[in-house]
Amino acid sequence: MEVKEVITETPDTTTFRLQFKDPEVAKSFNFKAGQFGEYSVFGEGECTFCIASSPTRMEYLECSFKKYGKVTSALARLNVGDTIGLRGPYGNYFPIDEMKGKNVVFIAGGIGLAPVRCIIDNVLDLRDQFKDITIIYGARSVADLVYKNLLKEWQERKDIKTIVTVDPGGETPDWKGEIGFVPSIVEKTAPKSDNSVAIICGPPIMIKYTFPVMTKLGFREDDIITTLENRMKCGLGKCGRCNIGNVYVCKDGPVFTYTQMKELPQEF
Amino acid sequence: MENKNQDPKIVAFVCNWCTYTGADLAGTSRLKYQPNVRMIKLPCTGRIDPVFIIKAFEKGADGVLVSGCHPGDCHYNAGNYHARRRWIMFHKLLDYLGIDESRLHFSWVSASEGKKFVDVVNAFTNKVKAKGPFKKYENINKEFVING
Amino acid sequence: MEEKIISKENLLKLCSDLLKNNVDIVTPGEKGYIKIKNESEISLNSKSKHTKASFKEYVFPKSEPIIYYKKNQSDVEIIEPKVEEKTTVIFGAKPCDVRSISILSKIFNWDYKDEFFNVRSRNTVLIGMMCEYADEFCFCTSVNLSPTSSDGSDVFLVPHDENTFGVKIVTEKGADLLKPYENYLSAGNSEKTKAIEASVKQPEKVFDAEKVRQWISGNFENDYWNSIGKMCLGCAQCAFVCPVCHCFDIVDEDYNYYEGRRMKNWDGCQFDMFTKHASGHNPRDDQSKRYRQRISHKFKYYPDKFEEILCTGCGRCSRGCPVTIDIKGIVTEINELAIK
Amino acid sequence: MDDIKTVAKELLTSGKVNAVIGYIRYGNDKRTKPFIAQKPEDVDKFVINNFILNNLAVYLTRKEVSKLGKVAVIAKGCDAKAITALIQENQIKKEDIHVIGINCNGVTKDFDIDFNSENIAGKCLNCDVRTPKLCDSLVGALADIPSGEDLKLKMIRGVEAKNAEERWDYFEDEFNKCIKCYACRQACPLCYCEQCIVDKSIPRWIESSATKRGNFSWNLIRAFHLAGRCIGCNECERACPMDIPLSLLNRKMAMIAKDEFNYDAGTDMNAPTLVGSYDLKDNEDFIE
Repeated sequence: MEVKEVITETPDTTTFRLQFKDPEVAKSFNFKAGQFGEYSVFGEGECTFCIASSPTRMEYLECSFKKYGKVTSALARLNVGDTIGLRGPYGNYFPIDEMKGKNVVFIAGGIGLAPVRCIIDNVLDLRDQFKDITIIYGARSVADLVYKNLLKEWQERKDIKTIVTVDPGGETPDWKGEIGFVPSIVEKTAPKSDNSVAIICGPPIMIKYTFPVMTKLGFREDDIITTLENRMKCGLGKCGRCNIGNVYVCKDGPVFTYTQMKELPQEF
Repeated sequence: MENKNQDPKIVAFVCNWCTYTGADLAGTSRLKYQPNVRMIKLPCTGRIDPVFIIKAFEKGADGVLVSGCHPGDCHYNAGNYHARRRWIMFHKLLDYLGIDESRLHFSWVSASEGKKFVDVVNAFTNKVKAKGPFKKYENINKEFVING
Repeated sequence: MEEKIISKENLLKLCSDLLKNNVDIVTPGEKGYIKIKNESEISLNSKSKHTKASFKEYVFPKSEPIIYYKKNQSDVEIIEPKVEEKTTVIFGAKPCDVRSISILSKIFNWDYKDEFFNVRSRNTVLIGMMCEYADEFCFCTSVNLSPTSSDGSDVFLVPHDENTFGVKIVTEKGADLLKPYENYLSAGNSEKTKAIEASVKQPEKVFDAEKVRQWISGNFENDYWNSIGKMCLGCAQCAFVCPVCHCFDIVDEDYNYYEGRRMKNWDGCQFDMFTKHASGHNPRDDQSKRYRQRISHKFKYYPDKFEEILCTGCGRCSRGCPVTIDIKGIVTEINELAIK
Repeated sequence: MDDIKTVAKELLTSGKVNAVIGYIRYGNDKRTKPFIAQKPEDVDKFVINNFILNNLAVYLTRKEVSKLGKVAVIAKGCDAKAITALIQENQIKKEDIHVIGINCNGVTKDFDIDFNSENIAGKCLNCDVRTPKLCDSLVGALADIPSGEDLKLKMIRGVEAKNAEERWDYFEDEFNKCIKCYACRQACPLCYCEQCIVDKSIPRWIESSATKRGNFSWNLIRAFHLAGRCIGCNECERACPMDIPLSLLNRKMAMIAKDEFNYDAGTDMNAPTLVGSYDLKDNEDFIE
């Protein structure tokens, strides 16, 4: 795949806009919101993250990543025109068909917006098939907010409710959004819980504290959906490292409901 | 990698304060030396980790030159003394494992010894040239190589 | 199942012919399974101790390239390696080892099919041999195998005496291998084979795998795991000598800036690095959690998913463990906890 | 001389230590395994015999054990050397541990074999620390030990006698057996790095593949990282499932340290380490 555009989201987060080099592959490639890919920089290795763009917009693929380890650092060094490898799509996806006709709440923290964004765009492209849409997004500081343009776009739309928050201490003098941790903002916002589905993604600690809030608000455990993350290598359910109990996150995940997660050994 | 006999690859790990400046002096004095050396500058010989040398051989170096300040001249007082002790152990280990000692050369070259740097490089290049390519290491490098 | 008899002399002739026909023969050697050059090296001893490592590496190599790449400017060319289709005969393997291939093929063939494994296992003919060795680490009977089980073998040998062997032809593949050499075989004596099989000492059955599975399900947070975690040193000796451990790592290696390969290497769940995320978060950050994963994977997760215990009871991991962590002992203790 | 059980029990009941690391019999009579006793009654299982092969010093730097607080550890002379080296390298503090030294009568090469002149471990043959140099209490009594031939030394001399090419071929073949299980590293009391050089991936200095190149580099660097530090307990070699003669490297490095610097690892806990110090008069014949 060829890197078509490099967007620097935050000092350490980058978004790539990618296009297939082979038009045949481009035609046959399709995926569903929530699936992930194995991106590779040849000579450095492979790295797993979700496809951040919506399957309804196939002219390009997008992925966002935070510079952390060997491969993400190598990715961050790439320029427009460079080639990367992509295997995928792997894993399961958000149950978008079952979500139709319901209220949808999206809750994301930090780089966790990337997988959620995929489904948000997907839902927004089919806006009339869903009821109320609420997006709650938080990051450590204003500088750490990703997809700033998109956030602005969402906030300007009248048919969705978008709340952006930063952790206390992360605000700038001219910050106009909310200040506070995601779980408490969720509680304050109190989105409607009947006939609703919530999609949550963010750092483990945020997910952990958001779950009780959601149950308190009256969400059914089956309707709380999150995407898990584990160290993965093969993406094919072979190499064994993403294994939690009976499931392979790369095959049976990454999308799990709260009910499913409670049944798993608490090892993630 | 072709024409190895004529063209050995040599990696030099040098200290910033003495040998590198010495090489600079050789340049400004318009002294010529053989162009096979790829120089890597480090703050001090004490920074030269043996893994650098292993990596150089892994990546196809036919010889490795390590050079820094004379004893007593270290910019950081004792870096080269520490390095010396490490090299004593390391070059004996390599010898024991069967890596030809003449492919690894240690020297002290000070900032004023531009001439000595030229001599060291030329002598070492000729020595490695005479030895030919480092076949043994190449063999283990090329296991599972493309096209067989 | 057809049964024949072969003399030792003819068996050696058979091996010699196979070698001449460019078939690789792998046999238990003194230290590990070895590829032999001469038929005299063949192992015909059913009383020998298990080799330190299993023959896993002949179907699932310790390191193998999965792709090669060549970069030029900004473009990348990918070359996929082909696994050589060459017949390999694993000769004289113990019943516990032989069984490993069918267990492994479950994981390598659910969902995505791993061609590297499949090509190799398709070209591997397994000649198993009855086992008359049992020490305190053997527990094949506890995982529903036995020293006389021909399950998994293509051809199974039962030594009648020093110079004659009963030959059970178990599968088509086994029959195809022996077909050209039919004149080496004579009519079988299944009575004698049965009698010999009945006389073999079986390791005692020490646990009930189903009970163990149930106990593990309900005891994820049991203090018992901690007691093992403290002793384990965290090497992967156990996983690497295991005939059925199959976890691997994928890393890129380069020859130079432009060329390189992507390697698939064995990996082990006892390493701290195995599950460590780039962010530093580690779901299994303690040795006891890692050991729990090992046991649970073998006796619960794998049976749940593939209906096959991920263990053949060969006892290699325990025999070789630097601190003698004995899987048989541990699972037996779990069994006792389960009964309580 | 006190009995191991009495000493260990006293330490635990008096609360001087929270745990005692020792050996218990396992399976047959010719096998033991390490065991951490946290209750006084656990101590009754402890044994001292010719099959206590493990070097228990390896546990002292482990996270799971250091959580327990102050521990006592049973140490043979060679194990006590490892403890000394760990103190020398500031990995543990002398006051945090209690060393129960044992008068050692030699151990076997491996489990499940008889203790006799053929099977005695090579390191025991010319042992000069049968009574540990570093210990807080001492148990057991010395007895005569069988003498045997130091086969490993003979092997080292054999390798030295070869020419460079033969040596390379020899080690290439030996290292090629390596499967990168890192049992050698994990069993080594002095391999305590939080992240081993082979696990470092940015950049990846030593390849993790078990290919000829990766294996050669790994075994080379492992030997070098233990140069002047290896105390010769030989646990790496015993742990190796592929029977790579690792002591050929480690012992050779110790011999070099002795020849060049007259340095013995693990003998003085207050001495500077070999590679952490230097001498103005170090040999530099090989440097031009």
